[in-house]
Amino acid sequence: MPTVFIAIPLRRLTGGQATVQVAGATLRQVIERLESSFPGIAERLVDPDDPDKLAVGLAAIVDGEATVLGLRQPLEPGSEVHFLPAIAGGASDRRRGCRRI
Amino acid sequence: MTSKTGSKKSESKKTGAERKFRVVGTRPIRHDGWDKVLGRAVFGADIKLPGLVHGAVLRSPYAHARIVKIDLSKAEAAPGVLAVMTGADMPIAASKVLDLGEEVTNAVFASDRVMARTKAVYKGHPVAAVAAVDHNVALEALRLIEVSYEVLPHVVTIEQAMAPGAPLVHDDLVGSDIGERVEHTNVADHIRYEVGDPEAAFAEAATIVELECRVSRAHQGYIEPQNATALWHQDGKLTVWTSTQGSFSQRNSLSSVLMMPASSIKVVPMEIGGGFGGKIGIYLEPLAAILSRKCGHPVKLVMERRDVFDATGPGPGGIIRVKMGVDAHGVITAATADIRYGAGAYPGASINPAAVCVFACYRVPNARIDAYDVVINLSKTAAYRAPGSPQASFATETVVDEICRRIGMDPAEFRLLNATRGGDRRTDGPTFPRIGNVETVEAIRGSAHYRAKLGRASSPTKKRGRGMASGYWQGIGNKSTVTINVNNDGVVSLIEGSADIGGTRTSIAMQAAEILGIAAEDVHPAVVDTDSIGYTDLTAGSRTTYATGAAAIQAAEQVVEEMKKRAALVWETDEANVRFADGVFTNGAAKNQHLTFKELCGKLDTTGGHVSTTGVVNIRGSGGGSFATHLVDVEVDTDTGKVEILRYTAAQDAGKAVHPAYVEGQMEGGAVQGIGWALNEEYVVGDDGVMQNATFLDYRMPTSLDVPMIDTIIVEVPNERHPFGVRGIGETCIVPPMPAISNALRDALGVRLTELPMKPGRIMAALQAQAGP
Amino acid sequence: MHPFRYVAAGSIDEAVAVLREHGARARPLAGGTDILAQLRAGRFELDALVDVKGVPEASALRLGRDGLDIGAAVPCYRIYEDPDVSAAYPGIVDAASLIGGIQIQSRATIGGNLCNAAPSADSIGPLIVHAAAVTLAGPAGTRTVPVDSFCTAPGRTVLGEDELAVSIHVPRPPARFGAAYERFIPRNEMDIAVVGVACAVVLDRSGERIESARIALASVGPTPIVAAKAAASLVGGPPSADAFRAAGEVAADEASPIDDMRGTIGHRRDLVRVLTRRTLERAVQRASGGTASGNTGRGTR
Amino acid sequence: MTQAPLPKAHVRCQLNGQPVEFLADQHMSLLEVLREVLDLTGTKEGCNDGNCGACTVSMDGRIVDSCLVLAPEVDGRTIETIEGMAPPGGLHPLQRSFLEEAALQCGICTPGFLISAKALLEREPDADEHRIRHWLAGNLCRCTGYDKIVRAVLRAETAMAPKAAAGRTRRKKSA
Repeated sequence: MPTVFIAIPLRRLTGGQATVQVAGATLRQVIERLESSFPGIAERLVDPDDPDKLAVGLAAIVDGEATVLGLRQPLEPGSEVHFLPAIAGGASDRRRGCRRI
Repeated sequence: MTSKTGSKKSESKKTGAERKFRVVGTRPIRHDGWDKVLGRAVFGADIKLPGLVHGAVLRSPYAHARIVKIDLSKAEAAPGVLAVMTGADMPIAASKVLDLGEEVTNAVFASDRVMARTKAVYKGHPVAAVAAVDHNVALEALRLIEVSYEVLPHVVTIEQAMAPGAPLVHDDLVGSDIGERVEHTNVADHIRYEVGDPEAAFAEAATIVELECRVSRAHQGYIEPQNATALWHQDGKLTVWTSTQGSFSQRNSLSSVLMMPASSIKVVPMEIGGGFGGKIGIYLEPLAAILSRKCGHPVKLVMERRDVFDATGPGPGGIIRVKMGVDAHGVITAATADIRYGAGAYPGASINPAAVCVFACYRVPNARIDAYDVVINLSKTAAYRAPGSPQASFATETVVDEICRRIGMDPAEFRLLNATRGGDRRTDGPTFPRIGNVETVEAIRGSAHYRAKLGRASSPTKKRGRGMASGYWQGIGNKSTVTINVNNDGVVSLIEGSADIGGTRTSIAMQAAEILGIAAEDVHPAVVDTDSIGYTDLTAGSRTTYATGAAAIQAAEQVVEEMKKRAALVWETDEANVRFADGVFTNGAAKNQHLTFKELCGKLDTTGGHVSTTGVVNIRGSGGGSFATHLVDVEVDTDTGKVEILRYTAAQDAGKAVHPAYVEGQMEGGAVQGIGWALNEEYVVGDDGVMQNATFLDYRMPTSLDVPMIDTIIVEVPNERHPFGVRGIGETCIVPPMPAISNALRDALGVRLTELPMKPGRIMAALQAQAGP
Repeated sequence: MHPFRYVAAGSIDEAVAVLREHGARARPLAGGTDILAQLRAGRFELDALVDVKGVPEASALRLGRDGLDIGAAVPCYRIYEDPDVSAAYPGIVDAASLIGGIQIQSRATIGGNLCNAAPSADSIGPLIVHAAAVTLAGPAGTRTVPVDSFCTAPGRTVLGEDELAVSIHVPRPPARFGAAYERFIPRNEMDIAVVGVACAVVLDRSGERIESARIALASVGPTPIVAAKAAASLVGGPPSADAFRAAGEVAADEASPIDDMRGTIGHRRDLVRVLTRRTLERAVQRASGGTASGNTGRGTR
Repeated sequence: MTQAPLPKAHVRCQLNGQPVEFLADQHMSLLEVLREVLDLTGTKEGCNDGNCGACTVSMDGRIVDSCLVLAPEVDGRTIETIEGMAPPGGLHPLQRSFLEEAALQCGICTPGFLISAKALLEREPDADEHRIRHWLAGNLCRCTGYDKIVRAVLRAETAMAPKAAAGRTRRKKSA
């Protein structure tokens, strides 16, 4: 089962849990299951305007590297998932005034 | 100045299994070189178009002021003036700006930044612009625009901005404090990472060192000012010629700010005179576009140097506190970091990369990182070479040096003991793949420089010291497209969308040549506009040679596959019999049937016509990023505080150096930019919120007389995510110089400089404080 | 930039006529390295610039029995590339080879540096310790003003609106005279003096006593400062390290520096001490026939 | 602003070996004339106040910042710009050595450096590293850190005076 590392701002929603094991073959499935366990978490992770996209300014790091497929990113049973602020590379210009996590 | 011109260049440290390369690793002359040494290369400001007119921008003289009224009538009536614009001409309606909050799009900030609507939030903030028959007429017309301002109290330091009751840069900014919504604040963001229990670990630590460091904001200092030329076509389409690090990201930004479809905009990337992260954002482009729409001519805008300093984005300054504890053996057990960066007038200092990089060089089992993005009344900061990493790493690397002194451990040994390796978890969570951190430290430890004695100072008032520091930048992957068109004469054209700032046309062409088995010179690269190539992300994040190179490899591999089919046709054999190696196609089913790539190209017309392929990549991540370790010897005049860099060696992991001369060039240039930031470069901001030293004269970037030769050691720990093992190397090299020099000054003088720049007056003050009253 | 007339004057009278016509809205143009940058930065605007490089008196560099005459429009390179001038006036050559980089030295003039009257000007201190005087021309004819009373405030001089500087006379130094100028800059080139110190000494016949001395300080006051007390402290005494150190202390007291983007009060006073000592050493070395020249424009190391 | 515009200056000079005649506003700089009037955009603007050297040209054999020269001042003068540096169809040895040593990255400062370096080598064909660094200090480069630029100038010295300089430069230069 993939392991999801819960960023500090979201731990309020997971009762303080820092990691959660969640079944799912894609990022979307994992987020859906997370939502059923921890209501409210999905809206912090998913773009309200486009259900295929991560929230603006957020990156999902899967097995060490950022996904480029958004919620469609396939996961392995042993995958590690981190939701982190987007690294933005040399491209920190495109940031929001307020992040969701 | 005693540079060692005799010093050996680029010792190469190879690690791991290696593919045999024919082109990669050689040093061909760059394809665009002739035009550049002949003065023929066309940079942004060089463009000439039929009917071209010139513009100029009126900017706020105040750091923070409400715009009460703008009277354009005199300017509009002036002879030769063709169009005048203000924030009222910017497409986003004023009411939308009031919607700032969680739903805010960055286009609002981007739009607001390029031209103020109701208030100016930094000195140099555009408030109006003019297009006229020539540049001087436009400049003179600016003087006829009457703006009445209501000057507001400003905040230009992080302390001012975070103080209770501080004036607000934006009344409607909604900040986030670890995910909690905060209103009426200048702190746009506070993020936190935590692993283990740092407090418990500190309680057990044998030695703890804590330092608070201050870093001035520093400008990229590219020699070419920002420029933009735009033509708003009668059919509603827009063409923009500009010096940009990313024509497609530029197109996206323009699309958001001008509220028009991206497909209606063509961005033509001109030769770009330096960027270092500073030419990602839009500044003049929307203004040129709107002026063009108003006057019907193509309009050219070129920034003046003063405005480049005042109104474009330097890297942020900050206050960084790092605390680190080690056990009795010198193993790091805990570390915390408090990182506060001044974002400028809009949110978005590079605090997250700072948090990723601050402890990236070390295994830290118990860590907490807090980082704050603070808005202040100075121009919005931008990316600057490894954005966010140098400031934070300055604190970490000086703390590490103090620990080494405290426990009596050699700094190279300490690093080898504590260095992150593949499989180690970063403090922000994810694990590293194979990386070259240890190898860069070993390269420095094995260098002639490390073994050399420091030598006696050149006079009794001078003292010498040596310092070491490491650094990291993660880099990115993402989207690139490369098209290869095969010509009948055996030369291939390589079409790409990556802005070439430092020779990447060649490093990408070489990767295609490697696959095709032809000379680098037989690949003709061209950087083209957004209508002429598939989407390509910007030249930033150390991604171009890595990711666009991967696209070139993919396109070249497709060429080989297609050419095998053609060879099979020539030899009337099954395609499966055709082999390709070292640039030669051979028929495995027949004796003595072989064709070089060039020979086969001559037969394309009779085997089905031309061959054209496109490589499209969207790469996840950088493959672990690039580590560097630098070693520097300094001599300080204790009478004046002046520092001379005596000797400098930089080691960095390039994965595989495609064109070693340009890898060295990045390392040398990054080191010298870092030396500038370390010793002299800063924004001196007066009580009026205005930068006082906004000229090259007073900004004091290093001249050729201020630095020695920079010795380089290219370490090659292959990147598992790139077919040739290539890593992006453009950015990490600016991270180690500042702490390395602070550490060398500590060695020379016995005092710790914690504030950048470590200018002569600060060094003298530190020496006097050490001597006591 | 506000459009202006460019007038190439062929004589002093022609130049003065243009200045008279426009008053404060005309200025002489020599090397242009300061005034063009200032015009472009909008510091002021003009209706006319009078190029004086074609005025024979302003473009002559003449080394005679009574001293050196430096036309106000003579660019720096002509001074430091002249071996006779270099040998006789090393203190002035020190300054001429420090101003700007090679490109600037092709154009910038000592006369312009003087009339620009920046507190940091590199050439004014050396002129003062060389007891130089500047000849000014105006509608009423010419007058001569000692350089040490020429500057009145930052960017201000005794020049009238319709006057121009024609040339600078530097008297022939007496025997056993030595002078030196050194400045401190954070970089090694292309920088503005944080502090500059010019010294001149005359030794007695024995070479064991300082007969007379002059010290001038740059960048530590609104105008170049003549450190008269520091200079007086040396007279009659030996040219010793102790004496130089003591003079440096006095000079630091005579300085009245401010904090600005280029340096702090404390650092500047420290630098006055150090540079006074160092330039005195060099001046005495030169006065004793030593070869402490060979400035490469690198500032203080 | 209401007075009649000033007449343009009528200027004749030698430019890259050819006589040239042009009209320019009296306040225009030589840099503006080169770039805007004569379409010679190889000379670059970096700061417009004489502090970066990107606009370096040669005037009567001496290097100057063309942003600090007024157009009417060049009447009767001899100007050389980057466009006049190479022989027809070829490269000046400095241009070649800049390519061979990878002495340019973005290339915006390159024309200025080449003009400055050429003036140095014409005066001092065996200038050492320190002298080269001193001479070039009026030209800013932000990409290279100057290392490869200095090496390129040393290399050009060898190319321009192969016999005299070979031994000395081999000692001075990197392997």
